[in-house]
Amino acid sequence: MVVDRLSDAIAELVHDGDVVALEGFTHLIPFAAGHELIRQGRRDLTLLRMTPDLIYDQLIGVGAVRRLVFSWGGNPGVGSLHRFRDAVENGWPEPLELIEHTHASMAAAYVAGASNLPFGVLRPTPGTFTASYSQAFRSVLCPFTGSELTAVAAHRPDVTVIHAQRADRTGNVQLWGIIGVQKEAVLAANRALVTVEEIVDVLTPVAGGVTIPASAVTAVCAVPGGAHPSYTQGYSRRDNAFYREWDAMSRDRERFLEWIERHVRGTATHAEHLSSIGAL
Amino acid sequence: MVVDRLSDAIAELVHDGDVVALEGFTHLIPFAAGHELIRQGRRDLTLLRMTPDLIYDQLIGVGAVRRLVFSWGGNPGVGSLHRFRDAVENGWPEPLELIEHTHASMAAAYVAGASNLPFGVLRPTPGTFTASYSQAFRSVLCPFTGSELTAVAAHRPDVTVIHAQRADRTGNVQLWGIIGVQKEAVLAANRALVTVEEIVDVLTPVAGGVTIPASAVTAVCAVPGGAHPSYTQGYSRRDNAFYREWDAMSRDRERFLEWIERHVRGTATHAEHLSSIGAL
Amino acid sequence: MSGATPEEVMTIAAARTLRDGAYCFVGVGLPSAAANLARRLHAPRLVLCYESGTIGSKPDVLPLSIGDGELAETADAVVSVPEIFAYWLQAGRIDVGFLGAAQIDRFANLNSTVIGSWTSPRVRLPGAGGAPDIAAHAREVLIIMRQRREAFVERLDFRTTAGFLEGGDARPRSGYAGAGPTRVITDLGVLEPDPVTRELVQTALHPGVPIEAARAATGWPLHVADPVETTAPPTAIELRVLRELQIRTARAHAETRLAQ
Amino acid sequence: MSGATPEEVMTIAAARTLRDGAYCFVGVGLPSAAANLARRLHAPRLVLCYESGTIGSKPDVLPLSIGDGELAETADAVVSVPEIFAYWLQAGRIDVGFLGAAQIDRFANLNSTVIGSWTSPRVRLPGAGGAPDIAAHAREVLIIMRQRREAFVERLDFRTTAGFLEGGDARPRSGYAGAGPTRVITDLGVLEPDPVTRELVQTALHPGVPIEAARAATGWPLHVADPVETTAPPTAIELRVLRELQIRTARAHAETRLAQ
Repeated sequence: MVVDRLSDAIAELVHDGDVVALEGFTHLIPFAAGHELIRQGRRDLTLLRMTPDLIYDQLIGVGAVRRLVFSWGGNPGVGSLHRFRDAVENGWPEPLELIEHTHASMAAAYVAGASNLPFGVLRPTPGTFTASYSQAFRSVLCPFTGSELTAVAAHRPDVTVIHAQRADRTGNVQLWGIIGVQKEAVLAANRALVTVEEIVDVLTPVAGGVTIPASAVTAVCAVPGGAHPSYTQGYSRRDNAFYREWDAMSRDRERFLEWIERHVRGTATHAEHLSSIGAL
Repeated sequence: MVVDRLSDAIAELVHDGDVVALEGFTHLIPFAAGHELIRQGRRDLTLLRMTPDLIYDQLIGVGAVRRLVFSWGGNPGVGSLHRFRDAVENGWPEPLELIEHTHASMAAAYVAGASNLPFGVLRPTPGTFTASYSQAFRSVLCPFTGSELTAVAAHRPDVTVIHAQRADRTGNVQLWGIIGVQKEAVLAANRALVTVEEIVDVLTPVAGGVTIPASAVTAVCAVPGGAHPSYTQGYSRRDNAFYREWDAMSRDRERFLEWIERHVRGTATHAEHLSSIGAL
Repeated sequence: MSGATPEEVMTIAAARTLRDGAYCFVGVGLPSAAANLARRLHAPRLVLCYESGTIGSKPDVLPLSIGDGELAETADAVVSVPEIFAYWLQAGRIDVGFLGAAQIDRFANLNSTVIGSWTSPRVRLPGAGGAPDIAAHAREVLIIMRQRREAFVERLDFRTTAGFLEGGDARPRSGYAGAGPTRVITDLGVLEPDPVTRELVQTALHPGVPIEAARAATGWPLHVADPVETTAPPTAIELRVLRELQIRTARAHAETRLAQ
Repeated sequence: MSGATPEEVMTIAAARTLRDGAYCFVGVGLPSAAANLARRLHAPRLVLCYESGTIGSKPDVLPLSIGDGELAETADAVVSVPEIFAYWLQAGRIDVGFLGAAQIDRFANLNSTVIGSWTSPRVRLPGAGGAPDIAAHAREVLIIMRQRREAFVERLDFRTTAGFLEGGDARPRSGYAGAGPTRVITDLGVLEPDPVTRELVQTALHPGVPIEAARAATGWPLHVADPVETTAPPTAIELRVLRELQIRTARAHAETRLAQ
């Protein structure tokens, strides 16, 4: 279903206390939707993501997140996520509970969720943290060979949010380029919100394209530039400067909060946000 | 690696007694490679396939097959596979051992094999043959929820053979249209042979296309029309008439053997075969 | 409607049961004909999913097989076979699974594997295909079969696919998520499961079919609803659209060439 | 070669270890720089695989992240993240896994999770990423890290990723398929595991680096090969190609815009 306003879609689909996956792998990160979560003051969220980056740093920094389920949290090519570190190291603004995965186990957990299975199976990595961390990893025996494998509990988010290139008016979604784990994250979720660069009459086939049929998508919303400072292949380039500047901006709590007040809470829409940070 | 002659590739890669998957889902069925197995007199094969059709009927009818692992064996839209039935019902020319799957369990078994896991997991179908058929299906408990799932042993064929649209000179393979389970069947195998319509300098991207990188492919061989009477999207149409005529041709043992003698054993190459049946 | 064959009546009755917008997992043959007919009548937005991985296929003619090229070319999405079974069917995203079979019992369990014993079969059938998984995971299951004594049997030779198992609450107790068969459409009429016992009851007969014909074509003592309904006869439009579809199909698949 | 920085020497030494035609699973940063350098020197057919699902990427500049668009646009194939990990890495199709880390111990086990304790960390690091899986399943593992006392530690604060575990045959006994780390390339030289004990031994030093510097930069009593080799100095071509790559990279990523 096509929804006109992102704020309506977030209000309808994401509730305090939900388990939410805003997925994206450098490409197609749903920043606009994350900002709207901040504007609407969502709290107590459990966030899932393979590669939490700046938008998760922002959500953590405003205290919206109770628990993070993840495999790698950093500012790619730049360094640390300072709000994430401040929450984990100093409990500011609130303690952050962590569930650690590896990339392979996160992917397998989404695949299991998308397949309506309670667990996924991996070859084990004995002698590492995965071997004694029963919250995320448990042992399972192959009933044919007797060999020991690692099971990972399925991810079943209440809501998955992704950004994609485009959708048609019935809600079929099309993405291409680096596709990451987004399809699995959408199919694993109870509800799915997709922001897109544009809504078109007909989705012409694209090489490397993935179509997510409308029935798997609860709401589609046109948010041009909705991945900024991440990028949307065929529509926008990655704003590498923003990622670098975030490092300085996010080191200091006050400066971070001022940035959020001015550029997120102080803007009503993503277009206003982009304009306020000079990205339009 | 590009190999000039299909006969060389088959001689090198497929041995008596091997477990062989010639996969294809109506589309892209590797008939030429199957015929070459008959010409070279391979015996004692274990054949895997979700949807065994005419080429498996032929291989069974010449006595090349000891065991068939499958989920649906028929002449699509026409009726029975008479050679398959004759082998199962009357043991002619030899008894045929069957391992029965469902489509979902065959697919999961290939995925497990491609993932280097000893088993795949499915939601159970209690009260059906799958519940008491431990050769293919066993029970496994979710270590998180305690719920009972069905495990299926991974397929790890010695050789997988598929037909695809094209390859480049380094052996990267590209297919599109209905892609079936071919990528998984290739990745699950120890060796893989791919016949293609043509070998090109550069594989230009195609919407809906799947690329199988060269390292997963042992040998690539150009065999134009190598899927006939199946089809190759973008290159040839399905020869529906052949499928219908096969019904009559294969009912009678003598007539079947004459057809094999004349059109398969009596031809040295696939091009000769196509010409002999009037398909060129 | 005059002159409709029993097969046409069956196909039209089956088509009518499909609601617009539903995701329908269809096998080739009778289910595919009925689903494609529905798409041309009251259910233009019916989403046809085939085992070959096509979602939202809109073929102009009936496919000969589940892997016909037109199914891919007209689809909203084409996915791999592992994906259609894991991410779509098993995930519970299919509203209606549409099946045929060689044998059915009173609890709508199905056999498509073998006539006679599995170890020494009288007739070897094609096998399970996707039927056990479709019947398990689709929200509901429609079955379309010709009603014959050798097909509607007291006891299946092989239980390929679960209907209501031993009846009553056996199916939900076994952990099946989908509701199971809601309707069996035959060339004589319609059978539906009793809400409590889950035994199939003949709830409708096609126009002109006497109840004795249905009883004679059923291998167990058939329960009949009282009153038993009469299927609305095919309308002129239904019949015309079905026949046009079949003529187009025959023409498209007719290219003939001697292979011998 | 004159004027090569230790970092340049390290990157060039790492690049040299990659054989042409290998499938190399690379993380961003030092591994990616070395692998892309190798591709421009002796290994034009090196197949670079990134965690984002790109196979055979041929970027013109170094990616800032594993998901840069150029990695997809220049790839032989782009697959989903579940697929790159299950069908490629776990399936044993990767020849060389190329890793960095914050801490390494004498058996080449790695920590990229936390400095201090996990429950009350002094420095929270990014976490495992794909490292445990890469180290488990790649046929061999190369590690590239700056050699410092706080990084080459007596005892890891957290064992994110397995090298040779407790040494000796502990790794194969645990069922790992891949051979494990074969080489640790640092800014001071190269360490390799002893064939029996699997403890890392300093087998080479870069030109001009005294063995005392390596000992001082290592938090355990360092074994040194006798004789210890000296890395061949960077050639003029190696250095020129690396610097051109870095200049091109800096220029490509330089578009700057004030966000505040």
